[in-house]
Amino acid sequence: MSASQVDEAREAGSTAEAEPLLRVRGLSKHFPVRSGLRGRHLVRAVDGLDFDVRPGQTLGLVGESGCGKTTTGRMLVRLLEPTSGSIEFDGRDITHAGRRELRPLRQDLQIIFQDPYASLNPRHTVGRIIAMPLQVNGIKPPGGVKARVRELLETVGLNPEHYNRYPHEFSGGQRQRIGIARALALRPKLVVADEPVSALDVSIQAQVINLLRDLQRDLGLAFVFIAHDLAVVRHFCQRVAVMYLGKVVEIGDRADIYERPQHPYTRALLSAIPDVTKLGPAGRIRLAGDVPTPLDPPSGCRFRTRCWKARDICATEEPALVPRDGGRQATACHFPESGPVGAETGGPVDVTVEEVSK
Amino acid sequence: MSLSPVEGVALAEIESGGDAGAPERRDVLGRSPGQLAWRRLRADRTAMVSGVMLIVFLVLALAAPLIEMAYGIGPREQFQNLLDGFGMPLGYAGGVTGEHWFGLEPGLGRDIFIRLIYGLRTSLFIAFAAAVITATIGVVLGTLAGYLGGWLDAVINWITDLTLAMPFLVIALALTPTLVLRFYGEREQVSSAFGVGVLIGVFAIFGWTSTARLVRGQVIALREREFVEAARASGAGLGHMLFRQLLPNIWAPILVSFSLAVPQFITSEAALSFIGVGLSDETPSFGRMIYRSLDYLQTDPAYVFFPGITIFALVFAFNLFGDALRDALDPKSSR
Amino acid sequence: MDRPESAPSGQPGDRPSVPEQRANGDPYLRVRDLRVRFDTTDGVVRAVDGVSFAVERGRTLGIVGESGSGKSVTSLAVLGLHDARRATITGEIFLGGRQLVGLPEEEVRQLRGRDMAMIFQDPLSALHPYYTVGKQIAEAYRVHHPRAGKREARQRAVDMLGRVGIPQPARRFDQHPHEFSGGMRQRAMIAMALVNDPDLLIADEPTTALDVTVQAQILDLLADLQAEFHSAIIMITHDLGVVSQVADDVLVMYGGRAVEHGSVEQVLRRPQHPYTWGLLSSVPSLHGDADADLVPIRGNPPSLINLPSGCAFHPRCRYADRNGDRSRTEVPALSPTGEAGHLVACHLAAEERVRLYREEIAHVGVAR
Amino acid sequence: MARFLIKRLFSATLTLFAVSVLTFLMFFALPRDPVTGMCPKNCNPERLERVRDELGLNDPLVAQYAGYMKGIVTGRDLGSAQGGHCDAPCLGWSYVTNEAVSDTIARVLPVTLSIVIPAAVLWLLLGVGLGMISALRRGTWLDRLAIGFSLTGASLQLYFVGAVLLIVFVYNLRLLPVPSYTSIFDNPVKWASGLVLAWVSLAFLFSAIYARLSRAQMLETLSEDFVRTARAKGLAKPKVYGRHALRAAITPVVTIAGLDVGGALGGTVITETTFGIQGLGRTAVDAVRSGDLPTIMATVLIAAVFVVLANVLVDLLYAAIDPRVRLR
Repeated sequence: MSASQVDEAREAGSTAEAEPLLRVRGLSKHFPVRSGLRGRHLVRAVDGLDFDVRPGQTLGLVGESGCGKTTTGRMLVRLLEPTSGSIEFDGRDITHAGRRELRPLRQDLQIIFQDPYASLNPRHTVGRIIAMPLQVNGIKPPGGVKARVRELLETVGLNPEHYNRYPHEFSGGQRQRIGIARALALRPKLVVADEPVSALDVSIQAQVINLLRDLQRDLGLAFVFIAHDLAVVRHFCQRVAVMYLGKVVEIGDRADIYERPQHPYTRALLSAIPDVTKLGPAGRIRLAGDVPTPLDPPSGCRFRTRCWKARDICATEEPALVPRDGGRQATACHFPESGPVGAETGGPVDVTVEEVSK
Repeated sequence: MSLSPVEGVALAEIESGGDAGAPERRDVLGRSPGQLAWRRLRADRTAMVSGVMLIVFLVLALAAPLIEMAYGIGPREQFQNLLDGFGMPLGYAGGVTGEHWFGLEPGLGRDIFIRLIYGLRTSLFIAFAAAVITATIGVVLGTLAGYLGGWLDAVINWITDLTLAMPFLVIALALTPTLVLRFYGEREQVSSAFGVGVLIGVFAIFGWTSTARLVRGQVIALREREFVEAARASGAGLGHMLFRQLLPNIWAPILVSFSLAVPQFITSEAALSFIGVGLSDETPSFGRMIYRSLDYLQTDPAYVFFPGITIFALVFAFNLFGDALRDALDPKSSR
Repeated sequence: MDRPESAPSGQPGDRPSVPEQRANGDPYLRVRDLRVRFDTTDGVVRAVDGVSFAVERGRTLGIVGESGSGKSVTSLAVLGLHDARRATITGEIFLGGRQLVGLPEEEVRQLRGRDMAMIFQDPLSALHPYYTVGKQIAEAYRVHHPRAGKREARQRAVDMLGRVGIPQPARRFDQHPHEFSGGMRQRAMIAMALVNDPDLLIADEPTTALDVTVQAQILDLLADLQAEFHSAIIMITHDLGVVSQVADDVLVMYGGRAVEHGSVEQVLRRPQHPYTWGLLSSVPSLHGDADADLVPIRGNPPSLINLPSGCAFHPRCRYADRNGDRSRTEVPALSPTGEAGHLVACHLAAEERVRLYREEIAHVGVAR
Repeated sequence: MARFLIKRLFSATLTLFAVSVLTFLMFFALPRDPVTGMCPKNCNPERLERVRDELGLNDPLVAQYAGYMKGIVTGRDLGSAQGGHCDAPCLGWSYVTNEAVSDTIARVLPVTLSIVIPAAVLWLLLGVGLGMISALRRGTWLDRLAIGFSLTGASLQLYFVGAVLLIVFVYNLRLLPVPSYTSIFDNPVKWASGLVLAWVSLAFLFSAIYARLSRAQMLETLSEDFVRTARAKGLAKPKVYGRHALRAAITPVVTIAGLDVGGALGGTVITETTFGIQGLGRTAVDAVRSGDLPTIMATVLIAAVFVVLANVLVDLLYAAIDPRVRLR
């Protein structure tokens, strides 16, 4: 049984839940990379993802660099062509849909980018930037484009009179709001938000998170929220998928992931976050080494080189993402943990870094 | 603004918070990057001085027939009576008088000043035409190569390499008479318009590579920028991507490279005329004059001096202006 | 203006790990009324405007602030890395009893890398791409040990690489920075900074570019090394979490000025400045009610070129009106609160601040 | 590395092949009949036809090209009028100069080398030095002077500078002899004094460009983080600049220098014409004027070889300087 089956099982249980808006199955992206004399090599940046997003639901994709979360986001809005697997949106298969086939769906599927400086065309006025999706899709909103843009500016908390300003006249947080307004221009059903707050100052982060929460609530938007910061995700997402080296290692509802994480990696991540409420050295789990390069991931369980519970089976057999306790939480681990963070079995093992960096 | 090694960080820190409170107080109409560049240019004294110099040159060139009328001497008039028995101009500094401001050519006895004015006209016309054509070719090829990539990129790159591997002067030298003879007979009088056309054509064939490389690089850099991806994610077509998203962001470097290409073509035209191709002696041009003048280095140095200084002043003004333009368009460029 | 004449000290027993420092109490670095001014085309920028602090050996000072707060400028001023032609530095910087402001460049240079060292945010760009990691570390050693031979320097560099947790240091010595992973590069950077056993280490956002699991390793490593080498550390960061984890004392900067200064316990548990409150309540946390809204600070960080008058924070402060025009017209002095070593620059009365924090702030944000 | 070289040499060969084909086509279209040039007045049509046949000019174009290329690789037999057998690399026989083209090239190539190599050394030292100083002393009068120098140099014409130098040093002051080429092995002093004006004028113009380039590069490098790191280590400024900044700043300069030198080796037409020195460039110009097809082909090909080889060399050099560059 896979994560999707979990979702399906859940669906069978409670008929009240709607059909998934986004259904992703076995989604993979492999990049060819030339290396040395051996010739071509495949980087499995994303390797067989399964997840669903229901209307109005927020799914967080969390992980460290190289885990494939950004690649996944780009595939969902079809900026990248998936290598295999399928993406179904609103009941239609869009995995390999062309520009024309996607056109009616574009309105429903939008993206917010990370870098508030790179994501706005410096030569366009704010009005033009926000109206771009309307213009590109030939949509004339009732009341005119200008009225719609003003309305959007107001929605994201900017002065509608700033219509004719240029991006360089705004601060980082304000620019991110402009990017959000652009994504909302077509009244989408699902927004992929790729690290929307990680480039912002702390005091501004909270403003933008609150804005996104308000929008999600008021407009009933579904989100795929990509982030490396588990604390941010916790404040925004109802469901969370933790990724490691191109795979989902754990997926579950917020309460499960944060209070009862089962995968050692999820626990390590949670434990590593410096916590303002605690003075002095943080949590006791320390992973050794860096994330291995996706060019040459470890065999079996990809996390095993940094895992304190790794045994022989971890090197030979890749653990499947299976639900535990018949619940909505699925974990890809041979030796899942239970209980709250800090109650791990077995102490952190010193994994030599050399092994890791290979 | 230029930054020293350490202040780079410090000032980046200062600037990053920029504009925060300010927009509230400014007028509601924003200033586009283009307007800002224009203001910077206006504030730059070098830019203004060199700009005025260029305008003067341009007006002189355009008004050449008027100047001829006022000056009262044509570019092909000969004043043999003012030359001595060896064909050298009488008087000081190559025959400079109130009537012939820059003196006379030795041998033919034509007026140097009015020939310089017409030479300016020829040179500027050729240079501008060549710069426009090469910029167009360069932008089209560079954009295609950069944006579409793949085999097209490889082919365009290879053609660029090939073009760069051809020795320009030799090929141009050989090509020009070939073309002339193809269209005119062995002894026919070649029209000066044709000569000019051939020259522009030769420049067009060889001159596009740098613009193409520049544009290609810029497009590749922009292609991955998030605002371009945003347009793609909204379903924008090729036209929108190229003309609305990409080109508005690369016109600045294109403009700079254009402004620096014009003086290069002026020099190249002169160089070609200098090695004896390009324009016939009928058409007044800088290179032609210098080429002829070399024979009189010892006997009439003033003849080298006037065209040499004029061409230097022209190219210098263009280079100054091009530099200032670069600074205005890209204030972070190091200067 | 009030200046902290004595080093702000934490509550006794705050950090039992550094006992003897409390006794002799003479800070290794003491900065007093530091001002750094840049003359730019857009006018004079007061990047640092009267900042004072002190750090003892074996203790860590966290300097917190957002972009444009002047925290990096401060650290570069301590190292004397500003270009004298562009930056005007006044005030006092005493390092081990020596005043650095006004000291000839050559003498400051001798101190750099030997008595004080720095690690930077992005180790990839901070290491020279063309030289091997080992060579760069050995070079740092040989600058200050001119009599050391090549072999000795190499041995020292290899030792340091091993000490910071890089496996097979002898082999890694001959690799270039691009052959290292992000975490390894930062370790190498630390090895380079510590190769001369400096008494002061300034770490400018050392973990911002790293993954969170690697950040934890690096912070642990720094703590270990501090215990071993007994150096004073200044940790510059925007992340309150990092501060809470490593700092003994905290300096909060806003618009080039210090707004709150005290022990980590005082600043993070009993903060008295509305800006610190704002930072704490806007940080997303792993605890408490995930569905409650965060409480952001309104507005945007100020531009140093165009700093608001009076209290630089007043346009964003919810309580600015309580003092009539004072917030707009008068720069609040950094003054002692009721607690020893705790300084705050705010026009609100001390009792009111304590009350406000208890009634309005403590239940939101991190403290909830 | 080996793989890179093979690939790179393959593409270089392809480029050279294309150059040779293009040149061949272009000059085949050259309307002047080379034979007419050979016998100016007293040629009757039959004799012309016979010579043309002997030269292979009546063969199909492809056969002519193939013959030419074969000559380069293996050598070939030419008619008795063309000096009999011609060893590889056979570049053909010039009807104009009545000698094997390879002999002409062997005679003029050292001339161009003698002009370019010392000039290149001079312009690199001067240009890079000036650029570095002006970057390090940015904003001072020294910097402004260097900027003025480079702007002036970039706007001057070689023939103008050459002419002025000739007027001053040769005709007026009579400090130097009229420029000419003497082999360095025969008389080094004469070699230098005959070419020094060419070096100086070339170096002046090029160093202006290099001063601008290296100044910009140096300024950019100085704002790099690793320069700050070097200072934070306590390195003295000469070491920071000399060892850390210079090495990074010089890399793009080296690239461009390689390409420029490669281009110049193919013939410094203007310089040679200005100073009346018979090098590769002047030979090419003369060949074009007299319709000397084999000589044109040879000069164009040699110029292309230099450019293409310079490209390969620059790539290798880049990899040698920057360890991040991997050749593949």
